[in-house]
Formats: sequence, structure tokens, C-alpha cells
Amino acid sequence: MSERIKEHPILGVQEKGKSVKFTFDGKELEGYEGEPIAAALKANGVMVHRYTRKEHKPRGIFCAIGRCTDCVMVVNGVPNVRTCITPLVEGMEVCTQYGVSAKPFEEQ
Amino acid sequence: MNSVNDRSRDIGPFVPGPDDDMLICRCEEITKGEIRKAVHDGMWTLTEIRRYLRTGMGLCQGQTCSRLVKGIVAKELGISPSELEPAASRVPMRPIEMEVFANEAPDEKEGE
Amino acid sequence: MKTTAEVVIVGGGIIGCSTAYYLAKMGVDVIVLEGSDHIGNGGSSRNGGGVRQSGRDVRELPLVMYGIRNLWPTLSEELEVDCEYHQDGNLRLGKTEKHRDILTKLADSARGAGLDVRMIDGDEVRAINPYLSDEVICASWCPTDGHANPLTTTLGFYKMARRLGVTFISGECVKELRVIKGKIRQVITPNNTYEGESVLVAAGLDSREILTSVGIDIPMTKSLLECLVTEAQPHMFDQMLGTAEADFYGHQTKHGSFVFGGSSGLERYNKDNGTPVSSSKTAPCICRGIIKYFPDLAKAKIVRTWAGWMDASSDGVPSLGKVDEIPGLYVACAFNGHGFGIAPAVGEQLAKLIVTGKTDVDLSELHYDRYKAKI
Amino acid sequence: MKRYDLVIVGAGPSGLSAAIEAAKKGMKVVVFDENEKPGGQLFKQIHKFFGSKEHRAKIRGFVIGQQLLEEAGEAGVEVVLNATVIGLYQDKEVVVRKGDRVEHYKGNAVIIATGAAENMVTFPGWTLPGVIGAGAAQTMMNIHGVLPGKRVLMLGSGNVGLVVSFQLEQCGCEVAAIVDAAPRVGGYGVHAAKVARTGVPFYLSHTVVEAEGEDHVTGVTIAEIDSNFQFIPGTEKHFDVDTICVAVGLSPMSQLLKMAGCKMEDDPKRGGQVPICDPYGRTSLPGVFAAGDVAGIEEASSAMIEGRMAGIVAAEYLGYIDEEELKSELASLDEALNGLRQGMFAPQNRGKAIEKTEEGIDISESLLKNGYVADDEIEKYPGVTHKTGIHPVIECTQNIPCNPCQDACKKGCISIGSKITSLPIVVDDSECINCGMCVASCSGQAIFLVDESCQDGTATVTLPYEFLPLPEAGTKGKGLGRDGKVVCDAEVVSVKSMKAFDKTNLLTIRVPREYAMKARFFKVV
Repeated sequence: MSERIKEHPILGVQEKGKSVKFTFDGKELEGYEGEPIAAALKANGVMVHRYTRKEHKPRGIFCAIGRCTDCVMVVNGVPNVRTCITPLVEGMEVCTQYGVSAKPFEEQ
Repeated sequence: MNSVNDRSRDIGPFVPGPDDDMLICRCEEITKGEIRKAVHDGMWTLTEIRRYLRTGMGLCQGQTCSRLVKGIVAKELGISPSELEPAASRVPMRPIEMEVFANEAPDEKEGE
Repeated sequence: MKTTAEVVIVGGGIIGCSTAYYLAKMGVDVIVLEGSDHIGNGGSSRNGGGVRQSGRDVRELPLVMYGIRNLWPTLSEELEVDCEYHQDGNLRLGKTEKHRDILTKLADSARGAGLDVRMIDGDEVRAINPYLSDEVICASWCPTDGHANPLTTTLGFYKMARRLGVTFISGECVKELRVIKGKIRQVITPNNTYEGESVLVAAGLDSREILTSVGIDIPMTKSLLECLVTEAQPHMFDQMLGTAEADFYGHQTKHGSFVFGGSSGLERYNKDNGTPVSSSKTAPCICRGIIKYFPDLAKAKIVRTWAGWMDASSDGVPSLGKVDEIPGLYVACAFNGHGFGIAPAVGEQLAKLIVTGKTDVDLSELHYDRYKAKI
Repeated sequence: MKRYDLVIVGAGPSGLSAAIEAAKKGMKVVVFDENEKPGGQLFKQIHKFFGSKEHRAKIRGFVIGQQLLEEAGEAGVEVVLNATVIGLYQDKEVVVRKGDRVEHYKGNAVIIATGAAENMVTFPGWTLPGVIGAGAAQTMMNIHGVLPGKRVLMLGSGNVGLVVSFQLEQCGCEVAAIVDAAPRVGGYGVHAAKVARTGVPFYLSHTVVEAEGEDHVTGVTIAEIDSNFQFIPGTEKHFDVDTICVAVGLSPMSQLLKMAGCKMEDDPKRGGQVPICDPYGRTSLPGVFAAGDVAGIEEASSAMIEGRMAGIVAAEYLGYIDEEELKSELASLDEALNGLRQGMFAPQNRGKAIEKTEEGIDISESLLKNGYVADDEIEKYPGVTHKTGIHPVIECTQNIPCNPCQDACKKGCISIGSKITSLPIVVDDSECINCGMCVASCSGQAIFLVDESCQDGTATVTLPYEFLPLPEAGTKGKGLGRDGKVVCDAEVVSVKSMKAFDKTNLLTIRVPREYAMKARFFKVV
């Protein structure tokens, strides 16, 4: 998890929840319980959260506060989940969202 | 509000621009060119633009693009952006699951 | 600014816009005055998008059937906008025996008027729409009904009418009509006086007050109807839905979102603040209703709710046509919350009426002066 | 339905401040915030605040957040988190989503303190993953402890762009450049200078031509623009970056007020769509008040005062205080707010090109254009003096409302005087004891302790240092100039870290004497 800040000159070592496993498109990843799904994905180097409905363009984190809704993904089968404000839970199934589905466009 | 607006006023012809394919509404994937064309089709208020094109009608409800759309429409109409009234704000401020919206807490007496 | 035309239309909703469009197509010079800042700002942009025949009173059925047969199928092409018209049928749902009675009576009378509509049982309902819950025990099924996008359709009429030279002026709130030498002539706003040989009043609820100035009263009350829309969802179904008691209606749009309207039972009494605004009680109630019909939608997210005033008449059908007492004056109002689907036909027929004095569909049952005491 | 004296939406600086004031007057107050943590933007702001003591100057934003929370708790305010207000209906009814249900509340009074949202600009590729708001960067690094990117281009040189650039560097990101379409740096000069001296180049009158990348940002091209905002061919510059951070201003998040039917107006001076309200937040709807950025974009310090004002006005509205008390309380808050609304960056000066300081000194052209004061300009400012032995050099060159340095020096070496925006001067005949408090107290990191008279032909420079790893005494490296370029060899003489310095470490470096007034940062090479 190279993208985590280990120690911050002002904030020190930030407290984290317990380490949990979740899946991203079926692949097992680790994150901290309670942190936003988006933070866990970012820490694992995941940039693309979804591809848009019309143009099939990639999108990721944009506002990080739940306002812009660009970072939505299919979480536990539910589409359009704002990953930047949804806490990570052990065993979560997080999938790239294609349009409003977890199925890639060619399979839709 | 309710100022006389003659939709026959000449705003000149639609002239294609080099950045017409710039995406403006990120949720509904509406471009600058589509917005500009809609103005020339008579959509002169932000409410009309929104209803006609769906700008700001997606998941975020215009939280990101409304200011951008306003600027484009104002420019096309040759007016100041502050003359354009933003589209109505509606409940809910954030997307809310039907089952949650449906689940109203029982009335309690004042207090805790 | 232009203030004189052959026809002045009061009201820039879908009725005003469609009438203006069909008039302009016939070469008539038209001014449309819209009281609010936006074209199509009343029920035209706040309804559930139904384009249906079933469930309607037989008096207005011929007109809507005419529109579905002759106008709706080619409307997108004609207006150069995607009206998102879907003709995939209408399920009017029932959960109780009482509902079955209501629906059966409506279906019988509609069939009498020539509409293809029949009663089906719960299993057949779910064969058509597998997402509906077991609570549904019956429905009336009208395969030629459907739905469309009220926003693009209304603004499409506006766009094309404007392109054909119709003058639209918004922010012109008509306060008074004036009869000059026995004929309608002037339309007065706080800012201007407009003149026309003919005047059509299609201003929804406000029509009543406007017509009062020439001594015409069309009895209407207002009721605050509310709708909501979800985020886009994977495609589920294409039918229009309604219920026996008209307390729930909606469809899935081309965009993928679901538009649903519903009733809390309080709509006649809910207050507004000068513009129609949602009440805090209605949307949760609509959601509870939807989940009962569609358990699968429980996790779908609502992104927007809105309200609109319905212009309700005592018998549930509009006042439409010529005002005989005042030459040159026409009315089209009191659509009772289902004016959208019928609007293209209303516009086309009114345009013919204004230009030729005749219509293809008999409008006599919708005469403005039909209200009588019960005994 | 649950009813409170006061329902406040937003637990940021203004909402919490309003709640504290109102609760102190005896009101029953509840504050809703959609976030998991309270404090609004305060918890993302890790720099020391400007102003004077009454504005909580030299305290870091997140610490102010903690202070406000404690005060709110002591005053009996109920702060409800993860509570999203989804609507403000008629009759001051607030509907709140909490977990898996919605709850209806009524307030006898309601204060909307929902803050602001970031503006955006468009450029080809602006929707690519890797293009983020500056607020998003702050949230990711300061709240969630995740790097927003490794190499970042900052678009926007206002205070947000400058502060976030510094924060990015603090957590280990490289800031490739700060770019702004405006011809001048928009934020405080001291914020710009502390970034510039670390080696970040500024490109004013430049903007993004294109963000590059297939699935995410891999690079960016910028170019210079002319006065009509058209690109000047041949001026393109390319940077390999993985992140583009957009900091182009804020808009009031006023939708709830509009929804409730408040009369609104578009006021570019206040940042966009705002409620029409009086200076104390009274809107057109009786009993509905607005406080903080939602009523006009400023910054957290003024938001706190505006919040207090709204809380007091609400208390009077509901009869918890009388008119006389209202007047006297508002008078002192007016004064506090006026104190902040002084100087070059005051709201009334927005958009004005100010050429001279209040003292009549020319504003540094280089500072506005490059982010740092040029070596040949620095001597003009009253805080920059020479003397034998150790002494403070105060590179504070713009009139901003801030005076902690004056209080920091127990020996009276530094004076600002009664006008809070005046440039600090070094008092003649005062004796510097090398305590370093001034260096650590300066929110702008603009104070250095310099000893130009070391015996061996060297000089020492003590500078504020808020980065990791902290170099140890004896570390050899390079001295960087105000422009961030290497000027000389340098060796760390000492590193001081004290509780009173509040995480601002004091790094003393030894440089050749001729660089005493040039070397302003240290880099290990």
C-alpha cells in the first residue's frame, strides 16, 4: 500500500480501523474497515471506478465528498454507490460500473 | 423573476465552436455544443435547458455543472450570468434509497 | 416587440405550444404569452408522462385515441426531438376486488367506445411485467397505450412553433381579456396589451381567473400532485403503469430512471408557497407504495421530487373548444392531471377549429358550459 | 415531530460557532452534518490560521475544529453526524436521513451553514480519473491518509491552490507546477512564497491545454494565454503528472435555502447564488438564517464570526436575549469581523490590482508573477533589516490581517502596531534571544532568524520546516533561494522542535555569508 501516508509531519500517524479484505472486480484487496471504499481503492492504485453510459469514458474520484457522484460503482450488486463516502466493510464486493451495470458493455 | 422575455429577440445564428464537443454535464454527458444549440432552439432559461437536454438531471442533480451551464447559456444569449436564475432546487439534496425514504421514524414527543 | 397577431394564446404549456405549432403550420400568425419565466412550466413538465387511453372518461376518449393513432407515432420526427414515445401498453393495476370492479367498469365502457382494453389476472400481469409483486391480482391491459417524455415533447412543440415564426413571450402574466365591439380582442398584462382576432386561453388553473374578466367561469379547484424520479437503473420494463384508484402511476424512461407519481390523500389540502412545492409527507408515501408493487426497486435511489398543480373539474374531463358567447374566444383547460397524452390531439384539433371552424373529433361533450346542478 | 429551538444544518466553522452561541443563551440546539466527522473544512486545514488572538490565529484549522467541538459539547449542543439533510420544507421542517431511515424535525429557527462547493473549469480530458478538486485532494490526504497522486499539477493560485499545494508536498507528493489563467497570484503572497521556495514553479497567465491519458491522467500540457484568454502558440509546456488538482474558487452551497423559498440573488462578489440577507444572516424567511460560506464565500475565520452572529440573532428572534443584549454582542462581533475584512485581500478589494502597500511600498511584481519576492526587492520591506548578531528577518510584504508575530516575541523585537494589517517591523534596539517563537508563530512561514556575523565567514539561517523526514544536525545539503533554486551549499546546524512551536520545526542551516539573505529553504541532496 505505497499510496498510504505513513506518517504526516502535522497529523502524525493517523489512526486506522482494522485491516479487512474486499474484492474489486473479483480480485481480493485489502483496506481498512470504515474508510471510504474509494480511499481503499486509491491505496491499491485503482483509478477507474466506472465507464460512462453514453460515451463509455472512464471516471474516478473527483470531489471525494459525495457531491459529484462521479466515483460511483456497483457495490454488493447495487449500482451507483458513492464510493467516496461509503465505508468499507469486510467482504464487500466492489465492481467497476459500466453504465449502470457491473457487466462490461460488450456483455450487456 | 417573471421579467418579460421575448423569445423572438435576435441572438444571431448558431456558429459552431472549436470546443463544442467539450463535456459539460458529467453525469448526463451533455456537451457544450448541445447546450449552445439548445439556446438557439429557444431554450433561454436554465430550467428549459435542463428539461430539454437533461443537464443537471443526473445523479448529482447539477451540483457540478450548473455554474458551467449558466456561463455558456449567458454567453450565447449575450447577457450576464447573474441575470439567469438557477433551476429549482429539489428534495432530496443527496440521492436516497427508496426504502430509506419510505422508512419514516415514528413521531416522538419533543426532545431526545 | 410584436403585440398583434391573428391568434393570441394565453399559456405556454404543452396545450398552448402544440396549438401554436399546428396553427403556424397552417400559416397562421400567433403570439403565445407565458406567465412564468419558463415555457412548459406547469403540468406540462411535471406530469408522469402517460400517453394512455385506458382509464379515461369516454367523453375524452375519442380525442386521445385520435392522437395516438395519428400524431404520436411520428411526433419525434415531426418535432425533431426525441419525445421518447413508447407504445408498449398500459397496465392499470388492482389489488382488491373493489379495484377489479372499478377497472372492469372502466374497461367495459372504453371498449364500448372502440378501445382495445381487457381485464387480465395477476399471473397474466406478471407475464407482461415480471417485476410486479403478488399483491397485484388483476389489471386492465391496453396494448396501444404508452408513455413519452413530457419535457422534450413540450419543448419540442415550442421549438418547432418558434422556428415557424410563432412569437413566444415569457414573463407575461395575463390579467385581463377585453371584448371590443362584441368580439374578443385584447389580452392585457401588467406590461403590455396584445391584440388578436382569436384568443385561446390555455393557462391551466389560472384560466379561471383570466376568463372571469370576460364573465366566463370554468369551475376548477387545485390539487397538488407530486412525482419523483430515481437514478438510472438497468432496463426493466417498457409499459406505462397506473392503478385502479389512480394513486400510483409511472414508467421507466429511456434514460433508465423511473418516474413515479403517487397520492398521499392530502393533495387537495396541501399548501404551497406561491410555487408548487413538495410536501414532506408525500414522497415517503409514494416510495412505500412503489416498494409494494416493485420490491426490486427498494434500493433504487430517488434523485429528485417535485410537485405540480392539477386543475381539477367536477367531472374529471377538460373544458375544450369555442366559447359561443364571445366570438373569437377559445378555451382549453381543466385537464385534470392527464393533459399530456391528449395534448398533441388537442393542439391539432383546436388549430383546425380556429382556422376552419370544424374539427375531426367531436368536442361537444367537452363544452365549457356543461356544468349543471345535480337536480 | 421533534422540535428544537434551533436546527442548524452543517457542523463546519460557522454552524458550530452558531450552535455554541445559541446554546450559551439557553437554546436547545441540534446540528446535523452529512459527514462522518464534524468540523467541515477545518479538519482538512492543517496550516496555522491568520488573524489575531480573537480569531484563533496561529492555531491550526483542525485544532480549531477540535476546540469548537469541545465548546459545543460543553454548551450542550447536540451534534448529529452522518445525518444528511435532504430537504428544508415549508414551516421550517427539516427532513434528515440517518442510516436507514428519515426523520422529520422542526426548528423554531433554522440556520443554514452548508458551506461551499468547489468550482470547476473544463479542458479536454477534465473528466479523466486523476483530475480532482483541490478539496478532494485535501480530503484524501488529510482525512483518509491516502496520497491523491504522486506528481501533481495545481490549477489555481488562490489561497486554496497554494495551501493545498503545500499540503501535498507535506505528505510527500511532488507538485510539478502551479498554474493560473490570471496574470497574478490570487492568494496570500506568504502562502505562495512558502511553496515557491521549495522549488515549485508558478505559471501565471497559463492554463491547461489538455489532460492526457487513456484511462487516467498521465500528463498535462499547459500554455500561456493572451488577454482574451486565447492560447499563444509555441508557449506549450508539458508535465508528466498523474494528478491535476483544480482549485478555481468556491460557490455557496445554497440549494437548501432556495428550496425553502428564500429570496436569492446571484452576487459575483459573494461567489454566486446566495440568499438575500442582512449582515447577520437574516434571510427573507422569518426564522431562517444563513451563516458562513453559504451566504458568501470568505474563509473559515470569518465564517466562525458569522456563525456566532447568526446564533445570537436567532437567540433574539426567539426571545432568549433582548434587543439591547443583541446590539452589544453584535457590536463586538462586527468589530471582530471588520478586523478580518481588512487589507489587500479584503472583500471590498477583490479584483482590484493593488500596487502599493499601506506603507507606500511597491508590491513585489515578482511575488505576483512568480510566487516569490525577488532578491533585489526584499530589502524594501520594513521587516527585512540587518544588524550584528542574530535577528529576525520578516518577509511579510502584503497587508493582511494577522499579528501573532507581534505577540510571539517576548522581547518586543517585532511590532505591527494597532492596525492589524500593517507590515511588521523589526524594532531598533531590541534584543533577539534566538527563541524562535516568531518563526514558529508566523502563519505565513515568512519569518527567518538570520545571523550574518558568524566569525568564519558564514551565516546561519533559521527557517520553519514542516516536512518529513526531518533532517538531523550535521546533514549536508543545499540552500534554496526564494525561487526554489539551489543557491549554495548548506549544512544543518540544529533542529528545534518544541511543543510551543506546534509542529513547526526550526531548522538552522549554515551557509556562506553572502547567502544569508538569499537561502530560504534547505534540501538534502
